[in-house]
Amino acid sequence: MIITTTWYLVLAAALFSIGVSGVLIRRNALVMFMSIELMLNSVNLTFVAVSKDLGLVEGQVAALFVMVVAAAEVTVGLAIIVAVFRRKASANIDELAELKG
Amino acid sequence: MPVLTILLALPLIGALTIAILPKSRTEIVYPIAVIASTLPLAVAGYILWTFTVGDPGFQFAEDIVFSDAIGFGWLVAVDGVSLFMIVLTAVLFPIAVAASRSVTDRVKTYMILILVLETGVLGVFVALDLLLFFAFFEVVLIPMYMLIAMWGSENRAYASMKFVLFTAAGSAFLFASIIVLGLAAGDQGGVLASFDFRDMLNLDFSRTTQILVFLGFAIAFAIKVPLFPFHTWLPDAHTEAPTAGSVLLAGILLKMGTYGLLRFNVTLFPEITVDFGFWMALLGVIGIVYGAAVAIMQPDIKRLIAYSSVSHMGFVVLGIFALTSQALQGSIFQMISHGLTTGALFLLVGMVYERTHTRLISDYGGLAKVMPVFAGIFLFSAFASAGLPGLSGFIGEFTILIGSYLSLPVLTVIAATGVILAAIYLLWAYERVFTGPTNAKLEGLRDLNFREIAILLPLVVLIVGLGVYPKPVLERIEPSVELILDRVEAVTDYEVPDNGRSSDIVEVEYGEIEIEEREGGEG
Amino acid sequence: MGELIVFVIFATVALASAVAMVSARNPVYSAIGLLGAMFSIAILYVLLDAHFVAAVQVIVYAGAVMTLFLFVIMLIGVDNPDAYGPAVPAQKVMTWVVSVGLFAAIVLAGRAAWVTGSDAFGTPDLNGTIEKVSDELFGTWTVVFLSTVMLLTIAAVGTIALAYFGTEVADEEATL
Amino acid sequence: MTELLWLLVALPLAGALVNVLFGKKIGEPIAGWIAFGLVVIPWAIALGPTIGFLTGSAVPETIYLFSWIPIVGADVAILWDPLSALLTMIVTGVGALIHLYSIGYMHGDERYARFFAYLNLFIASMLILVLASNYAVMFIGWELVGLSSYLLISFWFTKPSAAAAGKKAFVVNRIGDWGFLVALMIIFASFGTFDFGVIFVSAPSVLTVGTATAITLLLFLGATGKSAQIPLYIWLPDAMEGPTPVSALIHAATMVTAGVFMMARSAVLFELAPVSGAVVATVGGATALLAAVIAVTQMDIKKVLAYSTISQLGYMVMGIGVGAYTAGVFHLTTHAFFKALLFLGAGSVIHGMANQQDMRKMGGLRKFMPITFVTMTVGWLAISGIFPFSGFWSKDEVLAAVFQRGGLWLILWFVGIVAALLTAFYMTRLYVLTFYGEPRWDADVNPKESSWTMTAPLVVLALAATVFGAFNTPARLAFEHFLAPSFALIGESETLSLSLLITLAAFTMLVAIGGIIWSWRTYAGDELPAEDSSFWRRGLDGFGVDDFYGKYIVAPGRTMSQWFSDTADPKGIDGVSHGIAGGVRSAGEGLKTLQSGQVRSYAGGIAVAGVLLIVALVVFGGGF
Amino acid sequence: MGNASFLSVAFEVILVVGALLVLLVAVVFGQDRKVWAPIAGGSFLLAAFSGFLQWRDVANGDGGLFFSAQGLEIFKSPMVVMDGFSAFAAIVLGLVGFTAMLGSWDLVSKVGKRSAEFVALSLLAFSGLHMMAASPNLVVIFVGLETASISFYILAGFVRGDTRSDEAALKYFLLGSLASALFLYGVALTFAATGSLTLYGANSIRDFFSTTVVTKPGILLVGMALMLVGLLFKISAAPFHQWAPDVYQGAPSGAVGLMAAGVKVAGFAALGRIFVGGLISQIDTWGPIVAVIAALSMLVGTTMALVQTDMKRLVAYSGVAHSGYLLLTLLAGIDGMPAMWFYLATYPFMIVGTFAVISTVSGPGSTSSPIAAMRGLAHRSPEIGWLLAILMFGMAGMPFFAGFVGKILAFVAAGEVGYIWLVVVATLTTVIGFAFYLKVVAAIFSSEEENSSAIEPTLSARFAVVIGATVTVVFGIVPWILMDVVRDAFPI
Repeated sequence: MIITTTWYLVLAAALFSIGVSGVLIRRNALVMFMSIELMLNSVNLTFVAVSKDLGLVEGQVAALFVMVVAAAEVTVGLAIIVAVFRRKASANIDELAELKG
Repeated sequence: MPVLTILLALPLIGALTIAILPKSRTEIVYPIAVIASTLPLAVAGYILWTFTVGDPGFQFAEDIVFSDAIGFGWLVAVDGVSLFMIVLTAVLFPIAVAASRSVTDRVKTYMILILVLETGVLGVFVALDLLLFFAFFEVVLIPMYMLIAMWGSENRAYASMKFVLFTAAGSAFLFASIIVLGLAAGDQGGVLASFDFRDMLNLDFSRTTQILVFLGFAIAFAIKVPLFPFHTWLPDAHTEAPTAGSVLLAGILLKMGTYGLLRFNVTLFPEITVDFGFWMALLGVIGIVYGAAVAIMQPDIKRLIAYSSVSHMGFVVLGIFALTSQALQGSIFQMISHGLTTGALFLLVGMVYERTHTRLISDYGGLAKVMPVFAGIFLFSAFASAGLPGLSGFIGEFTILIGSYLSLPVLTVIAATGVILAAIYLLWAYERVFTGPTNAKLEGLRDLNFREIAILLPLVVLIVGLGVYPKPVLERIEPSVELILDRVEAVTDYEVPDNGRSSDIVEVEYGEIEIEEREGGEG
Repeated sequence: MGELIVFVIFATVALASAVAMVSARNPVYSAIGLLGAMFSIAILYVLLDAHFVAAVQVIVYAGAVMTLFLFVIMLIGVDNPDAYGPAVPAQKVMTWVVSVGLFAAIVLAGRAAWVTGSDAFGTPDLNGTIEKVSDELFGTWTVVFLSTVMLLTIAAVGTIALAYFGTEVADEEATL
Repeated sequence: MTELLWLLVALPLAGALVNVLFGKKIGEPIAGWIAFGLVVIPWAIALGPTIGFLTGSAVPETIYLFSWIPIVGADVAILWDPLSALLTMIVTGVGALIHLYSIGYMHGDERYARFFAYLNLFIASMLILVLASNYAVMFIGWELVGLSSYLLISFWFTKPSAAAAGKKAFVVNRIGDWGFLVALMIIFASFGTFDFGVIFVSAPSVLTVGTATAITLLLFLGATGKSAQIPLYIWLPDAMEGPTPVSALIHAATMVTAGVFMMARSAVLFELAPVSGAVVATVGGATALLAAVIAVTQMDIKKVLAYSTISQLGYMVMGIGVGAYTAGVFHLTTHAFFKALLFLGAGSVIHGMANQQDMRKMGGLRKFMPITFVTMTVGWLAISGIFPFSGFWSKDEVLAAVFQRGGLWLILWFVGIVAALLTAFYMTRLYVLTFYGEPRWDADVNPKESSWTMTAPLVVLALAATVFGAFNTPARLAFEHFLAPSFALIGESETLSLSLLITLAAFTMLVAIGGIIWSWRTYAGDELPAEDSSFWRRGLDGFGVDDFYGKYIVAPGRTMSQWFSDTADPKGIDGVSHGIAGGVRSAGEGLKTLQSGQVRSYAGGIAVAGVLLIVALVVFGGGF
Repeated sequence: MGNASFLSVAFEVILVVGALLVLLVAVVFGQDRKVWAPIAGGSFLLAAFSGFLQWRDVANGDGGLFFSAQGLEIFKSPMVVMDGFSAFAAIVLGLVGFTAMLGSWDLVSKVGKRSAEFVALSLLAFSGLHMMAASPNLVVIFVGLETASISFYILAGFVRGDTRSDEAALKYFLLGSLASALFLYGVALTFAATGSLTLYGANSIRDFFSTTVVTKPGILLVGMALMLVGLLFKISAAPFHQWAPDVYQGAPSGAVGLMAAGVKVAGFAALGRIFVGGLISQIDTWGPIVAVIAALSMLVGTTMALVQTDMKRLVAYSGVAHSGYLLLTLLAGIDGMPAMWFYLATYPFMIVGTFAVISTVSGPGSTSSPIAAMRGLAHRSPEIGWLLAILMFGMAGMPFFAGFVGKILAFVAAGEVGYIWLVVVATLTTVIGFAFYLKVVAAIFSSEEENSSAIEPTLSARFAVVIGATVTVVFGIVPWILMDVVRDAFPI
């Protein structure tokens, strides 16, 4: 049997949902952030799959740009996490609930 | 000549003048403010003088369209209905300013606010572009809020916020209704929206829409008047406000409500007015009796007068929705005289408050022995407010009652009992404050000085003058009132009782507002 | 047929490692999980004839990003006691509902048809070779490509600004 | 010379104004003399035209002054006809005398000028009332006399009782005015104008009996207020708190007769409503009797006169009720003279007795105040209805008119007779207790005759009270002819035969004499009868009518108002607004708990909302 | 179209160059701000001017779609679009950025060595923001979105030494990237559904809708929904608003004005571009959803602002409400764009001015600013006090202040397309608005004499506030000046 684009897209959807669940369920800022990265990856998968299906290379280009963005995001994100850690000596975001109301 | 624009501009100019005064010259703020608030009186006098008697339409009209995107412009004009609102405003403001001599704290701000307030109020009465009207109607809140919040007495924060929120809540519905109207008018004219009063006159609406929009207007104005269930902001605001604030609030701001009811509810929605008029009038009558009944037992003299306002404004509402020539004229007249009498009463209370720093009736007694002149003027104002014949209060109430009986007999008979109650609460209050053995704490109070008497004198004169010879006022009101009634009769199958009406003096149709040609102007 | 097998295997791996990433107590394992997911995704790219993207995927993610992650993990300490432990139950339930709901919603919406776009403009069996991608990238997308300079500058500048802990900071704080 | 008539109102008003503004500077006695002059001059002005009516040379006319409230067709105009002329003469004449009297009486009062200002104001208001050519203007006068009476009753406002009395008078009157006001509404609704001319001419054609009854009853309600009839008479006795001249002027001679005058003016309407006539007459009779009974029990000399006034007013009202308008007005006139006389006499006595008003503390004054004594004698005989004094003629006419109706009306007639008996009794009681017997004064008083300004009016009034009755004897109906133009629109009622009239008169007088003798024998003795049975005590406080009103009307009203202002308004109505405000606020507080500060809960919020949004959009767009 | 095609990206280029120059100069000439401050301000103004030039060209009809290379127009998709929409966005963003920079200057002068970075980041962020408005390509919009967001994550955590600042940064970062991911997935799915990443031009989404009848809209709808979520998060519309108050409060007061104002403008620009410019044909599907979101935002924003005690949180929540009012304009589709731009051309200035005052009163680096701190401001610094009052009236929508006109236009727009119930909700929430804005005003004018220490605002802050207030007043009294301009600010 032949695998259609649908399979990829469903897989991507699944990965995306898993990523979301990771953001919601983990207390470790790092892991949350990893989950977000996973989400971005699944999106890329979608892009590429669709571009294959439609024969449009734009999809792949988009994926590349997403990677660039992700890279920048990672750098800054990790910098923030490190900065936080340097003061609170913890990456547990449940402890960062001073601002509320 | 853009008379009305000048009229509105003068107080603002005054305010700016005061604003740019250097800190060092605060002592000349008061005189400047007095002058700045008196100039509009001159203009108003000019308007009154050149006002064509017998012309039911709008005069001194100015029409400059600002934005045809949403038809919104500077459309201002005066007719018999608004004419005397303007004059009343122009009369009361100088008095209120002059009465504020004792304000020493942040006097600059104080005077600026009052002058801005004057522009706002005048704007409400002349604006015929609904958006412009709403703008003025709403902007009046700011200075009044600040006056109460900054110069009020103990409970000012609560009172001022209550005042704003009540009025604003009403305005919310008003705003929504105005937008509905504007859009409808726009569809008619093929533009996005139009807020021109003239375009509102013959919109075809579903009955439901009409009712909803009518209610939107009615609620806003009912709160402002205030009509019976919406009146609770008034005692607090009046009581906490500084003297000038109370005077202006009771004297003019309340009239914005009744004016709106007449100008917009009745004129724009004759059918609904005819169908629902009874219920509005009923609320008015409840207000008359209820307000008076509550007033009787008030321990605080200012609260007492505040509730008496509820009662008196009830007469006005009754008159408006009775839809007879007499009643309508009476209502407008009652607005004027209520402004004068209640204004006088609040001024007087303020003057004695400056001396004794108490508003509790129980703290007084036998004051007439100490301050005979004060007592005399107070009694005079009290009787004027109680509708004693020969004074202005009577003309209004009498005409309203006589006229309303023609269309709403039962309500009117009930309303007439307000006359009895008024006598009770006013005279009882007078008895407790002024008669009997003099309260020891009051010994040695000085009587009114020359300035205070001078402030009160114009009011006294006007009260008597209008009471003895109201014709000049009535004959200017009548045509416009007849015009409104003719519209009601034309649109609905309601027959205005023609007792004593010199009818058919009206040829002009609404919408024909002659614009005098002129260039430039505002904007 | 082989394609099918490869897909099934790596799809499973991807899912498995994704789940592992989310559920692993130790962030290192999470990182490993993510790594696995990325690798398998890269393979899937290959299946989709997007070779260039696949390559970049491996280099950028597996190479750079993951290294960074691991580095930071090491920096802030692997076993940071309070960082772990069970999540709030309510949160757990909500998480399940949401993620399953999301997946279900998307799949349900897509069950009729996933790709409804027209391939009129497309080249029949697209092959994401470098030149194909690059002339797109440096043709149509030049402006965007250039605009990424902003991103990188921001990344650099921002990291410096954030990581900046000098003596000046102390006294500058004092004046705030 | 009728074109000068507007001065009638203008002059006293001017006087009032002058005395209010500059009274202090003018000072006594000039202020008093000014006021007096500004009442005498109107009298002089009015005299000529009035004589014109007497001689029959003049005809009623309306003098238009200016337009007042056009939309209700109310012009300020003077209706000058015999009725208004008569009242004008009474008001200005008696008024002038009382001004003169007051000049002496108010001597030394610190607000001397103010007093005369009020008096002038009253004269002006009263003249507006009687000269009005339409109901609207009449209502002005109607209210203004109420005002001036309020001012005068509570003239000594530092006395709480005086202030309270004034307020009571005004408020009670206002209740009556409510009736008047409603009547005016109906009138306008029916006629579209207030003008007497129009109304009276078109009334028979316009009004149904029902409407007429309604109007007249409401008018009568107004009258019961001003003319102190049941149920609104209660203010009059308290009104005695005012200075005595005030009692004489307002509460005897003029203001209280306003109601009677108004009904006489509206005679046409009453003619159309027989039922109202019956009601009016009955109330009048009942008032006459009740007031007479109470008067018997009073100890305060002024209170006696007050109740006797109420009783006499009852006669007048009864007269109006039976349609004997002339008789009513005639009694009004004579009563004005002798009651003013009596009050002023009493005032003179009180003055002499150092403000002592309790008759038990008087006695044997005839030697000390001869003029007062003589004049009071005249008044006493006049009110008791002894031939040939004026009271005899007028009261007799009223009773005759009642008798003439026959049937059940005879009951009313009998009531009238009884009241007459009692009148004679209590007046004699007053007379004897004051002037005869041994002196029972307090130690420090030494009575002497008052100054001439006070006695002169007494003399004049005494003369009037003696001779005026002769104007309208069954033999010679000058008064009736004089008034005829005013009642031209009413069908002439046939009169009884002369013989019957004389018998009735004789009978009435016999009754009166009986009363006098009975009373004299009771009180002429050396020691007073101990009047302390429950009847006397209850009578002394007017059979508790005041308490009744207080308990069943005032108190409940108070409680209700209290409840409104303490509970209903702040908690009930304002509660709603507070509720709304609180609701919004607590909604905010509630939402605050969602804002927990936990990143993951925020993320959860975003995710949940996101999923919902997706579902909503897909469902809405038909994607499922 | 040589220079025109440069002009179409002039805004971004200028700001990027400015940013690099600032960094360069700062490195070369050291930390002397006097040297490079003009560059920062200049590039904002220059950018705004470029926007003006674009506007003029658009008016002359030289606007349109722009492509990365010559000769590709036939079958390639455009990357930049120059129309009234993007041009006006450029003008607004440039001026807002300038004013906001003035407002942030106190902070800049406080962060010592890192001040150059701060400024550079702001400049880059704004160029990213404009990309969101000026590109028809969804991926480019995403890139711009990230460019701005990432810089703002950094700015939020810029102040060391206050844990709240870190917390704000981390929260903003995590939630922000989550939202971005959702948005991106939306883009991907839309790509799948329509086979295109661009809104205009050949093989564009608009083409797709005009040529094809969508029979199976499922994925398309999910895509739209996810894009909505992403953008609604950025403009902090309820229920995606929860980050806003925390971040506003935690971020240094000096930086908030910059972030808040900029994101609002660009976020709505993107919404307008995508949903009105591209997906207008689907308005019947997304319209009602947006309406509900708008109602929620107004209600939640006002009710929660009512119970705040911290100035920054209050403004944040009021911002949620204002997003609600702004969303009304989207409902009217293309007719709503002028209203939206009028609102966006006035409201951001109020935000900037307000935060300038806040940072003046409670310190540029402060991470909390209780309303109580505003007590007696009218005495402590009359001009600042009065101007803040004006700004509050403006936000409250008092007549004769710009906020009022903005509201009218928005309400009329929504009413025109029949959302009367929404208009009623809006007016009623306005009333609640009065309650808390006036609470601030009352504080300003309260005469209590505790903390009566006089406040001397710096020149830059003073300027920022004055500009904000001036905009509020001028466009409140003579709004038609602006109204006639924004009439042309719609997407092609």
